[in-house]
Amino acid sequence: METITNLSPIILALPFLMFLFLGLCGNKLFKSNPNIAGWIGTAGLSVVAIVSYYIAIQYFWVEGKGADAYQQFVLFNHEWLKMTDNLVISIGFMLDPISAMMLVVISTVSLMVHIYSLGYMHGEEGFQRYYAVLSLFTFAMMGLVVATNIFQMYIFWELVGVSSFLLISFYFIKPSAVAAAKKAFIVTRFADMFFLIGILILSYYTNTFDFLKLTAVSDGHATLVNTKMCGEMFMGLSVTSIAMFLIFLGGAGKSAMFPFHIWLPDAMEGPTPASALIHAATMVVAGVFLVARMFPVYFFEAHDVLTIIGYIGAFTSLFAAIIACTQTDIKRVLAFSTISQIAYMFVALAVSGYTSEHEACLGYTASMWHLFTHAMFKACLFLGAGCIIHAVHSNEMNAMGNLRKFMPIAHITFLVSCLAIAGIPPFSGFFSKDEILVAAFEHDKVLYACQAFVAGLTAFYMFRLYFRIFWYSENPAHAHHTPHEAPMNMNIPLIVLSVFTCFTWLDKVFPFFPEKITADRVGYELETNWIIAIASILVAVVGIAIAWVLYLKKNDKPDMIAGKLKCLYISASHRFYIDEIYLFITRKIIFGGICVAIAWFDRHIIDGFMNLLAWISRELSYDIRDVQSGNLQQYAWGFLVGVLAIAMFAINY
Amino acid sequence: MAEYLTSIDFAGLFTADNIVFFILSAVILVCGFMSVASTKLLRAATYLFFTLFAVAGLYLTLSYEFIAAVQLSVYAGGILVLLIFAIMLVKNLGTDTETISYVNKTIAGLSALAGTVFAFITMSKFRFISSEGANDAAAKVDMEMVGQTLMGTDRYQYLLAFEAVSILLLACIVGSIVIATKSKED
Amino acid sequence: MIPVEAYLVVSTLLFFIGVYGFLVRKNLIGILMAVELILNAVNINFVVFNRFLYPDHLEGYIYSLFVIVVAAAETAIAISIIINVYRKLKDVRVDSINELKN
Amino acid sequence: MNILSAFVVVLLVMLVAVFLIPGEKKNAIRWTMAAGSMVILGLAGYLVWDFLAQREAGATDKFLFADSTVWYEGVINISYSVGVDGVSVAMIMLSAIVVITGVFASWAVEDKAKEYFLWFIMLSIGVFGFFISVDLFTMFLFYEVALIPMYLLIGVWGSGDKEYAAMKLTLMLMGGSAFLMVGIFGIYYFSAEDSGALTFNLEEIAANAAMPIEWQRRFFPLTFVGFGVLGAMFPFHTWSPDGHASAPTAVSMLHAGVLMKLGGYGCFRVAMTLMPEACKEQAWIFIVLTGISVVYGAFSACVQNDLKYINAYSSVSHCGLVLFALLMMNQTAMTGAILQMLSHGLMTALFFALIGMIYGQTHTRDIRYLGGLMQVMPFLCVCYVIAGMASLGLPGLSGFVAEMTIFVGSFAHEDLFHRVLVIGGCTSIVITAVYILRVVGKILFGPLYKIEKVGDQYNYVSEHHGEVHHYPLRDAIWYEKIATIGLIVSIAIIGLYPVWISDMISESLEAVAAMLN
Amino acid sequence: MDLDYSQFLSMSHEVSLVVVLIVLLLADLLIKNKKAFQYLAIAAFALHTVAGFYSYTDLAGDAFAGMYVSGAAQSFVKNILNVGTLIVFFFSFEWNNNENKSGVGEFFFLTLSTLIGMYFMVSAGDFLFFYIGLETASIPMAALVAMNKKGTEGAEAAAKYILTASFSSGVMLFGISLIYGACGSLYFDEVQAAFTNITALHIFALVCFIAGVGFKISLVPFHFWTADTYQGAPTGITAYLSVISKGAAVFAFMSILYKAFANEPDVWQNILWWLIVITITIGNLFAIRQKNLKRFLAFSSISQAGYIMLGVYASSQTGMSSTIYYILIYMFTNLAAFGIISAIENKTGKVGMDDYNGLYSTNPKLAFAMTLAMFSLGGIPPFAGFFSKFFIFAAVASSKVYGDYVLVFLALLNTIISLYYYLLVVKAMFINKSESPIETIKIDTMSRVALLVCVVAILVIGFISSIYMNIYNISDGFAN
Repeated sequence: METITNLSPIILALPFLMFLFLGLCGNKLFKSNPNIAGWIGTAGLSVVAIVSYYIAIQYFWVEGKGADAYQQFVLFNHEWLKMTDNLVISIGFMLDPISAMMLVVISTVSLMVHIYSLGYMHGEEGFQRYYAVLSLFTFAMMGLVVATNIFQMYIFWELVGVSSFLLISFYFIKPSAVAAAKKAFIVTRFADMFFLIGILILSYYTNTFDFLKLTAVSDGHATLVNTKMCGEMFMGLSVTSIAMFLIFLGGAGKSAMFPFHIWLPDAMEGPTPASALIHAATMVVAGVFLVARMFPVYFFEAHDVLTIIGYIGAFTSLFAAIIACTQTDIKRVLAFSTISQIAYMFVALAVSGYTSEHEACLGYTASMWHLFTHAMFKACLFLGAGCIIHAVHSNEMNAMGNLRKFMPIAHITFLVSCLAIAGIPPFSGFFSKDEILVAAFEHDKVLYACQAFVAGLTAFYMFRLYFRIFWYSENPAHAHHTPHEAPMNMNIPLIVLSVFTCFTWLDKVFPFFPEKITADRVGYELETNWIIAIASILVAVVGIAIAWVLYLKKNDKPDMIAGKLKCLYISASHRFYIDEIYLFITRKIIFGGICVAIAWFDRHIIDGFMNLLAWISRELSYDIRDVQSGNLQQYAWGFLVGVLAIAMFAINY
Repeated sequence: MAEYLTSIDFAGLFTADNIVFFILSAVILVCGFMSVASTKLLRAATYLFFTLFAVAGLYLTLSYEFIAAVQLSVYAGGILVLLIFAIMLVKNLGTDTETISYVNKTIAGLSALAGTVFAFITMSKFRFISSEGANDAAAKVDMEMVGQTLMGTDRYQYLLAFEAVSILLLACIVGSIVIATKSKED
Repeated sequence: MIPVEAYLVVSTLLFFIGVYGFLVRKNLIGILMAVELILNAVNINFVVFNRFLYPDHLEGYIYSLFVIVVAAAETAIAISIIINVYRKLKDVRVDSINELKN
Repeated sequence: MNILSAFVVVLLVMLVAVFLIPGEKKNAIRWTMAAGSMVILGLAGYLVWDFLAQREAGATDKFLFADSTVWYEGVINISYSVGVDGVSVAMIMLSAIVVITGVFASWAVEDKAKEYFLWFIMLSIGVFGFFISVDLFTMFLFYEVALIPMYLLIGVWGSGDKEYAAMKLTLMLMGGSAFLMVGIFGIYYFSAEDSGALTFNLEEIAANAAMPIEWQRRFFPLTFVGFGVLGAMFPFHTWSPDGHASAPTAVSMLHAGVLMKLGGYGCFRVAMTLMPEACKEQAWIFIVLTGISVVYGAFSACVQNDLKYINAYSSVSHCGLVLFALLMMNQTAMTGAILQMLSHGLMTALFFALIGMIYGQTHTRDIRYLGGLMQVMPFLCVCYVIAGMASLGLPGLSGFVAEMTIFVGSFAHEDLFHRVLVIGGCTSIVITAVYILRVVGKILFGPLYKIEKVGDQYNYVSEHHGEVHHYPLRDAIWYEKIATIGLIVSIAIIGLYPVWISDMISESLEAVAAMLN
Repeated sequence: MDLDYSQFLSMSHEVSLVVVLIVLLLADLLIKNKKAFQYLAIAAFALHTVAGFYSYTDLAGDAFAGMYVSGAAQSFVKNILNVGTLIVFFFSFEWNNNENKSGVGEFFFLTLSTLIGMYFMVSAGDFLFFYIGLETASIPMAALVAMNKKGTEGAEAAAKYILTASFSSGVMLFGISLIYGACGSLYFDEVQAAFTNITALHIFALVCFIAGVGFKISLVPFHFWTADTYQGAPTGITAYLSVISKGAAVFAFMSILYKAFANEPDVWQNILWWLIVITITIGNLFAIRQKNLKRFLAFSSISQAGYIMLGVYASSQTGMSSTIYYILIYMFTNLAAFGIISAIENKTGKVGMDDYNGLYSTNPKLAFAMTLAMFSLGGIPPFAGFFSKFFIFAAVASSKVYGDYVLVFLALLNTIISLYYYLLVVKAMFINKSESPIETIKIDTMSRVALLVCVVAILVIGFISSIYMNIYNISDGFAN
């Protein structure tokens, strides 16, 4: 215990110091050889990864297990800002099953991305900056998951946002990258505002930020009940629900749930490894993590919100999956796939129960499980996509085809990951997704139907992607320069991640999640529901089969189908015009309407009034100039009238 | 004043004192008005002379002979002569007729009228109480008393003012000279 | 006996006749003459108040003497200034001294 | 000598010294300024340290380092009284930082440098004097001393429509002080019960609490608006965009960084503390007004094209938040307000410094005509991004600390209406992000615009009345670096480790907050 | 007849000044060298000024059975007037040497006569003496105004001045006569006792009287002569008119209101309330667009007169002391401004505001001094003008009456306008560019010394609290 307590600061401090070091002197020190910066970063992260693994292992197998449930440890908690005696923002380190798991996810993916970037980003201008920001991101993400209080989470929440911004705008000369970065930041910030308001409401009624206090459960309900929050209504709604919904909105923003999803596809403007890390594996699941972290509150005090989350998730997953079927930019397909998969996780949480008796909290487990597996295979997919893009210098499917011959490692790892995401056993995705479906089935048949359909769609579009990249037709462009296999430092991460994807079903690994990661932190044993499992496998296979038919070889069937479903196809390929609606609202209404109007009002009415005062004085001055006419007798007349008027006034006063 | 008008004994109006007063007042007012209204300046000066004379007469009826004398000598003998000199000095001034626009006259007239009415109203609200000794022969001021008042340093004696005004007069002489002598340089 | 008010009527009328004159006269000497009327009206006031209301002391009496003296001094200066104006402008009409304004 | 008076004395010595140095010896003047402001900074640092040490040691007086000398007595009781609590210490520290960075930011002033620095010192005297005073009269005196040099600083050394801006700024601020002065008279003449001796001493007035409520109702709004004008409270803020846009770099820095804080500080120290009952009654009016400021300023900033206008409107928004939080009248919100003053002071000074440095090279501040500067002047641009991040409330920089304290504190208000307003205020964090990123995206990022590269040299090409100018561009030079780094470090220190300063401020506000509640 | 001539001794200021007058009268006849005469005159007057300070405390008191009042306050005011006049003499030195060679003797004689007239006003204990003082202060002034030989302006200004002055003194006399009729006396102390149970006549009389004095102080609407006369008069005389004459009139007015009309302060406070507001506003509005600096300062001085009247309005010991203090500071400030204008006018003949464009680049010291003067007039700290404004407002506010705060507020709002036009001058000197700025000029030593004195005074008076505290102690306050 003491060891992990002592080690834990490293996880936060090292990446931060790395960020400062690389950020402040990276450019100067490593001007001639930027790679050193990359190596330093990677080395630092390896240390972090080792420590994270050590802590996670120690926690899960040595220290964490309490009498019946896993304990929540606060390893350290430094007062950072004291608002009132109770409302204190601390920077601390909370160790519990989900944060320990997240440590593993983050450090793994991050380390892989660090290694991968050594190759991928080689020779880019701003290499040092890139590594600095990666470190910053790792720091922020770590801080987020180990937060001991909701405000700490918010702090790191913002920091991941900014590192996402910095990474998306890495190619800041490209206007599209800048626009995407702005969009990502502003949209998530907009959601963060709700998060903040949620925090404010929550803290106002509970008078604490502390997760331990907020999420404490006793006697079958959250202890929040004991605060004045209980029963407080605002406009007919319970304030708890409002607060928790607002907090969810924050999570929805980061996790790109509808309608905040618009930033994520554009965020692919950033370097691909960064997308893998931030926009596929880690940051985007922060919303899921947030809901999981606050799960007891949602479950006991705001169950209505949980239902809403479920439907939003289901809708988003369907919505994103449909769009993914029509996109031709491979990173965008992956992005929509990410949205869809994260939505899965939300659905899983929404259909979960709290206790581990009778597998009631299966959804929770599945959600975290899917988070874990998704992080691995999605990172793998992204990194693979990176290799491909590296090879063909394009994101467009049309520039690809038949690449399996040139890039076998990328091909294999990509295929493994695709199978995983499609839900084909024995790859990791199958298990996690299957448990989600089981949970949904037991909870809400509509959700189940929807999610099962999405599973099919997922299989379809992932294999559409796979076939378009690796099979399909020979691409004439390849004649000019032959795509080649990526260097080793890029391939190793692919392999490592696909290994993670392959082996999570092993005997030892399989019971890990139900045993250790549950809502009430009490483990249980999972029994596979074979009917649903087979059903989902079938759905997946059908999806793959359709993709096989349509995309294995170049043919005109896809176009034909697209022609038949013209309306749907066009609107889906335009992402259902959500971006346009946003653009209209922001450009036309907020900028063109409100901002311009206010600015005009300010210049002409408010300032105009001040100028009017000045103008009146000046005009008055000119208007009365003739009073001083120069005529002696008029002076006397003024004198006389003055005397009479004043006397009259004074007498009548 | 209203009370006063109702209480007039019209029969007793025509005493010698009253008739003299009326005549003097009429001269003062009519000539005064003519002096501001006549179009020729020399005539105006003549009317002014009558007015000043009548004022002196008024002082005499009040048995303040000394003031009457001073009025005659300083005003009629000094100031008016100065004015007439000035009129003569300025080319054509004595013979020019000046025309004043009716607008000016109306505005000025109305203002002055308003002032008069206003002054009458304010005065009418005040009760002037004539002193017991007002009718006495004691009201007659002899020269010795005037001299003592002017030369004394006590209360109601005005040596200081007398001395002060000498400075004023001296300054005015110098001032007049400084303005007058300037012509040599021009 | 003639009441004070009667004298006051005369003096007030004379005063405002003077004021009227000041306001309408077109040349400076005429204006100066109007001022004399004003001062005379004031003098009548002083004398009458002294004579009828407060005969114990000669305050009003002396005051009117001083007013006459000061008026003389004032007139002297005023006339020399008017002559000065005439010298400069060859004119003593009010309208001619209208350079300084606004 | 009292350490507080030392601030003014050092500045006076600087004034005399610069006055005596002949105008041609510009470097001598600059180094005198630098040395002097270093001394000031040192003093300020020592003050903070000693203040904390004394508080640690258990000093419980409201004002530490207090000292008082009778100045006028009898007909009017004026003392030169100084003293500081946590709030003033924070403000003094802020002023010291902004002053020294301002000196470095003014290093390049060539035209009438001597006069420039003389007025600059004058301004600083006003600022420091204001913050150390606990006597209302001297406070007001210093307040006006700080205002008037602005006229010449903007009018002579400014740019653009400087004469109009200078006049407008001066007149509006003086208009504010007209309101204020009436309030001050009211405070003075009601500072003691009928038998007691009238006083200008803030502490004594507060202790006497002799002003009847019906008079408080009259004087509170006057005083609050009086200071509020300087605090850029809607609708009295319009001097700020024009004034800042025309002011020379360091003057904008000082003005937005420190001078505008005089407004908030005064509102708190004078209006609210001395007339608490009326404050409680009327706070809602001003809360609405400042709430409008917050959102309104942010929205206005979104569509401005001049960098300085953007920042000026952003200041309206941020300073609105200061008053907004103060009026919430609880300890946390008020702490947040003071933190916000500190934070806004630093970051807006940084902004103006950077804008000035960019403008000095490109000769335009119009974001429509700028682009891709990151490639040309990376140092300045990175600093700009940091400033922007601070402004939009990125954790780890000071803005976050301040805004969050404000939001949490304000939201603790027991009245629902106020809480709803706070939620309205929260929207500003999004709008802020919008306009900050708009600028960052437009001028720093993106491809080069109107900039040509000749060899290693970048030139800004501008066409003006048919004439084409080529302005050479460069990155920051040493004095610019000192200025910006100094500010960034301060911002980061507060942002990374806020608890000490927040505690220091919070402690001083405890009594006031208790009184106001 | 009991003549107690020893009473003259208590009039130390006046006697000393009369001696100076006689000496100068004789010297003018004997000394043909005008420069030497000027030195003599200035020296003699300086001696008188210094002597004035030594007679500060002793020999004070009433004389001539209440007609002449001399307390510490009167004495102090006379000293202020002396100092101001001395400064005016210093500033006029150059002008006397060049343009006014023929009239040097008369210049000094007439100025000092008016000064003695002001002494009388200040020390008057009776309406007659006050009237004589007033006329002594104003009639020879007309001759002084006419001494401007450039063009026709001097003549015109003098004519307007003397005629309006006689009109206003006519109105004032009418008022005094009615006061006499209503109260039965002209001694202030007796009027004080009798001026109760007021009627319309009392008020009418009072208004006429206020109008007459308001003319001297140039309160709106009795101010019309001011601008024309200031513009036409020689600059030195303008300064004298705007500062010394006005200061004396204000003090005299105040002492009369505080004494003779002390029993009914509400009546004249109501009148003054409006007069002040109108005066300040109109003065400001006219000043905004003036281009001739002398005319500009004329209107500025009208609005300043409004501010001074605030102290009178306050009707208390504080009011009195703040008024005197204001006069003191206003004197130094305005004289500094006029000194610079006169110096530049003497050298270049330029008085337009546009001529001052770019003055700072050619004559930094003059521009600096002018800036100080403008800031001080505008009431900007830490210059003296701030303190005087602050104290005078404080005096009004001390009543704790709502209407008084409104008055203060209105006056303060007006300071914004006034600040605007004062800043216009500063702007002209510092900011405006000029093709042909006034060349670098070297002003004469006398003016320089005087200017230095003024500048130092502007800078330090406010900080020396004992000045104001002393003034407070010698102000004998209201109704005694």
